[in-house]
Amino acid sequence: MRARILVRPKAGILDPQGKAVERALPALGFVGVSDVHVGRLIELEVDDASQLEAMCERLLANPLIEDYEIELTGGRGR
Amino acid sequence: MRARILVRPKAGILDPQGKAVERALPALGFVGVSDVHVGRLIELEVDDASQLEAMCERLLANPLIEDYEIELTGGRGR
Amino acid sequence: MEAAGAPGLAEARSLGLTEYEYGLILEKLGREPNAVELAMFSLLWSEHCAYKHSRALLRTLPTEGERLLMGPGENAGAVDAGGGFAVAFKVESHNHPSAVEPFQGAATGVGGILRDVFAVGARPIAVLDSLRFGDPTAGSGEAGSGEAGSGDTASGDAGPAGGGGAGARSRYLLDRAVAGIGHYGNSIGVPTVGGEVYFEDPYEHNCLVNAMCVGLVARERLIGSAAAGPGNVVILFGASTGRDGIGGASVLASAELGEGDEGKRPSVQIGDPFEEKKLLECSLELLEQGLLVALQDLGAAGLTSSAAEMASKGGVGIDIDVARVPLREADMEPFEIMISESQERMLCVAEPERVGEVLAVCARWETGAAPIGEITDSGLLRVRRAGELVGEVPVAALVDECPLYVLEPVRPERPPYPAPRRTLPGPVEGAADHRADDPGTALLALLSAPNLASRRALFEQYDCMVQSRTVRRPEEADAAVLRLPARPDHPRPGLAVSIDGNGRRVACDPYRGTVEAVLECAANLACVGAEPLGLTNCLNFGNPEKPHIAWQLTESVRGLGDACRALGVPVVGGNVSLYNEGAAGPIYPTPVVGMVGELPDVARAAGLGFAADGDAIALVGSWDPDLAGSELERLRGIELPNGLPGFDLEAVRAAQAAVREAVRAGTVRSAHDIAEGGLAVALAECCLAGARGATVALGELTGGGSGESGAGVWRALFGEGAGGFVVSGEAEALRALGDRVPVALIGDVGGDALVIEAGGLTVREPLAGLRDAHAALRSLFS
Amino acid sequence: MRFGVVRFPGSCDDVDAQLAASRVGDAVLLWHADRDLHGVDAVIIPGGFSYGDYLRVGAIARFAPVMDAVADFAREGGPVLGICNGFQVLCEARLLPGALLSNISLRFVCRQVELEVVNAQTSFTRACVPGERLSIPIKHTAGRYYAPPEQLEALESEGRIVLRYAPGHNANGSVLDIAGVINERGNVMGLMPHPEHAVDALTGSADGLRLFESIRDHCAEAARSPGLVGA
Ligand SMILES: Nc1ncnc2c1ncn2[C@@H]1O[C@H](COP(=O)(O)OP(=O)(O)O)[C@@H](O)[C@H]1O
Ligand SMILES: [Mg+2]
Repeated sequence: MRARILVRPKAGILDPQGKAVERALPALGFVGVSDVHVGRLIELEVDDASQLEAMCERLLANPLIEDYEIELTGGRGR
Repeated sequence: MRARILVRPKAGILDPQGKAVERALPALGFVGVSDVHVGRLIELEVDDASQLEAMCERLLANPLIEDYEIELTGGRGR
Repeated sequence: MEAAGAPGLAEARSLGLTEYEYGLILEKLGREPNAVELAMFSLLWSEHCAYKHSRALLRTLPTEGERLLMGPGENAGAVDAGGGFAVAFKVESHNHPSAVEPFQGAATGVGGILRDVFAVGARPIAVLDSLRFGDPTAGSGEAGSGEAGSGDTASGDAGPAGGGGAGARSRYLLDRAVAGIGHYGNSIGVPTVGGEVYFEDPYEHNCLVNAMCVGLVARERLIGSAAAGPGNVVILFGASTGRDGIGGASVLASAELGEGDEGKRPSVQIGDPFEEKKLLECSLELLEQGLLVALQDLGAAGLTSSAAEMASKGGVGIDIDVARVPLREADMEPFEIMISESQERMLCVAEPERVGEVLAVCARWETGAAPIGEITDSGLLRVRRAGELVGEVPVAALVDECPLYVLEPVRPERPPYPAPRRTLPGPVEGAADHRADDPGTALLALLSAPNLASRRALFEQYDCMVQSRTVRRPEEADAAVLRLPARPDHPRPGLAVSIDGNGRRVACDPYRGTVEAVLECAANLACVGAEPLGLTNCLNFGNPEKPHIAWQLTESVRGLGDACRALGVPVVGGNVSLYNEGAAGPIYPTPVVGMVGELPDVARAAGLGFAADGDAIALVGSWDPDLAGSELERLRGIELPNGLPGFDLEAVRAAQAAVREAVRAGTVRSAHDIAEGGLAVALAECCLAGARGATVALGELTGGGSGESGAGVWRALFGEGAGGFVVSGEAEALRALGDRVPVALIGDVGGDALVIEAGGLTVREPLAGLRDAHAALRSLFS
Repeated sequence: MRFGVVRFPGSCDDVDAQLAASRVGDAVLLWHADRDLHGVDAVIIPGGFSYGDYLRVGAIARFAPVMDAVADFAREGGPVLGICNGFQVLCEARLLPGALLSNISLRFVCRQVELEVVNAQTSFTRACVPGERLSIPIKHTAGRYYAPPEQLEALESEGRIVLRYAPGHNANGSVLDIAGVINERGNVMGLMPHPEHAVDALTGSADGLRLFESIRDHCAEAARSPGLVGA
């Protein structure tokens, strides 16, 4: 099964990357952009989707500073 | 409008981060995981969603090495 | 001020204050503190900020010296480096944050010590790190967690996973802490030029991450943090303020991490080296333009501590309006704003007519800045929110009137630590029969032991050369060597820096172990021809309310003071980290000593590696090694001895002076002090660093003890102690050193093996084998 | 002649590059927000972590106002050297082909390495001998050079792979051991190793000086025969 894990900085935790992007965009002429956050996207093929939660807790995310969200995206392949 | 941009390493380009996750998982007792890829997740609030494509092309992704996908996720807030 | 809605004693206690302390606060205020005031007291009266259990001891340290410019009490100490320069330096711990989140904990530890150094106006020119973890080889050989999250922090996916046993956890902490240090230091452009790491079981549940920073500044530009001039403006600049690490100072740094620490976790502080880089350049530019009256970093306890310290030093008051503090999160309470530990912030004081210029410099560096208050002559720290008074405390009460506690030291019957885990077969009792054992096997085991193996896999993750000063890189010499600008009298002057402290030996004997740490640091400097200018230290200990820990601390500080006096080196500052205990008990008592020395010509700084085939090898110093407390005994799982053998401080000092002068004169081509693993390991290290073999005969050195048990041979090969050096050069020149100190010519450089003859035993190990053994840590990082 | 070294917020090896360049000529710093190159004869985009390396190495710096001026300068044939982060910036700015991906080890690596001079006829390597080995340090987390296969072929056949890691010295996994490449016109070069940290035997090696000397010689020649640009 194909799964997608979205890992983002926890609310309230400093997100220097998001801040950097937010500052860069207006200089390129893109206005009206706010609340930018940069996280990680992990996509994988997994036999047993019930393991995903534990995988996130233990390896894929750092629960102290990151939230994660698991999405099952169906069939094989990327 | 809230938008989510998924940036992934282009197929065919070595993704050592994905490989590292793939190697680490079995050591933690997670089996049956394959084809792992690690990319970037960018979430932002944008007034004019038609700008997103250009933002990706110019800043958020590097088309030479990365593919991107834009998802509009609706209302405000993260 | 009205004490409406006073939180009361119960709340005070949950913030870490005792009933007695709360009573004192009532007395000083003449009323109950409100939430803002209580939060400020709880932090400034915490162990971390108030040094409640250590202040009296620290006062016994020698802090005077001809070259001293700034002693303890400022953000960093400073000494005169000659040529119109001052060198500022300090070491600080970030142990508890690193135990919770090693990458960010270590990174923000570096960020914090950098700010302390540029707060006195100095440009940081070097970082060193001192690390302690549990044994990474303990438990199963199974791969650990966190592999995926190495190096690239912008996307580091570290799972702080448990599982895989104690060794895996230690590897994870090591891996992430090293990555965090590198991330911060590399990104900000300050070279990490040295450090040390030890692996011992007592650190398994309480790792230590200490970072030292060295900075350089023109003497007249050194600046203090004393606020002055009522009417002057207080400006906060740097990052905006969020809820980072709220409660950090009291909850994290002043209580033992125990079972329930998950729940106590305050939000982890995230480091942003990019923000700090701008802050650094901005601060130095502000000082260069002469725009500031005082400068202070924000560290533990945030704005409260910084404002109170500045006011206290200047004998003034400060008014702050929290509504003017730029926030990262809306709706923060005044108390949160006052104690937030958001990183990358500084506080400065400027005259009102200079404020515009200050803000302009900040804008140029894209650094946020806001005037948030002013200096008063009230002697009060007053907190307002949009004009409304929300807290008012006498500065003196916050900073100087915290109760100090008297230690009640009791010497334990013996070191209260279990015997180390046995990894090398051999006699368990120190005096047993050694004849059946093979010293070659022991040598390889020592070289590959985590405490002795090459640190290359770690330090290659650090930029050691940015700023173009690094003349001796890690593993090239016993101390890192940095060059300074040329002077009329000296074309190539320089500084040498080193950081040392073997906690296990301090556990055996807190007094002598600490003296040894100071001597080793000075020995490292001597090997590159440098003379110590000043010393900084970080005292990492367990819970000082326990009598045996109080004893360790007392004895250790006594040793520190005695050693500094013997060497004539002032203590310029430092840090204390107490309550370092885990489920399995306290850490080894770990005083970490950092030293900065000067040398007249960096081109003469000796490397540790043998430099030329045919050179003679000499042992310098009145060296009297002992196996008690040695690394060999550790590998053999022998219990810690109750005390270490003594040594003659004067003789050690003389040996260091002789080596230093020989290096300066160019009469030796390599110099290395004998430390962990003894003479055999020191010789192997000289061979490896120089990529040359050596043939050595120990002859008489195996001494009277060479009798039946062969103990004398083992002691000569692997015994440890202070005051011995291995040097190489022309035989005549080495022999001439004997006029001043004991010198024994023991062999010659050459060949592709290390051959040691000792009391009828022969060690013969090809360089390739030594090299493989020494590279053992590499596998932890692959 | 005068070198200009660009300083972005987060540049770290800017002063080092300035010091190194000033061994062979004058060298000034150029501020990122300034669109004026102040008449310099050669531009160096230095190493470091411009804009924290956030989002993607070099991605944000490429949009700094000074980069417009650098692009114009390059278009007119002026020599531009990107070192480490500067190489990454030039790739992001499309002034050089390819991209720099994270090291296979995913770790930062700081190490003295050996380079082979593949092309000693460029404005940046003319003081070298073809096949010569240079000892120059690397220090980076994202130094793995990548370009699509057709691009690589072109680079190779046109002699635009200027520097290679010597066998056993490719610490980041770069394709074809590429350490440094040059643009088609021969006036923009990028490399991951740090020649500015190899200009004095006292601090490790002086081999990197050769690059600075090459640029100086090139500029001197260009000054003698105006109109001559590139390699
Ligand atoms: N072990 C020590 N030896 C000498 N001075 C010390 C020691 N520990 C702390 N100090 C001094 O006490 C002062 C307060 O230290 P600290 O609270 O860590 O400062 P900061 O808040 O600037 O980091 C500093 O000047 C520091 O140098
Ligand atoms: Mg400070």
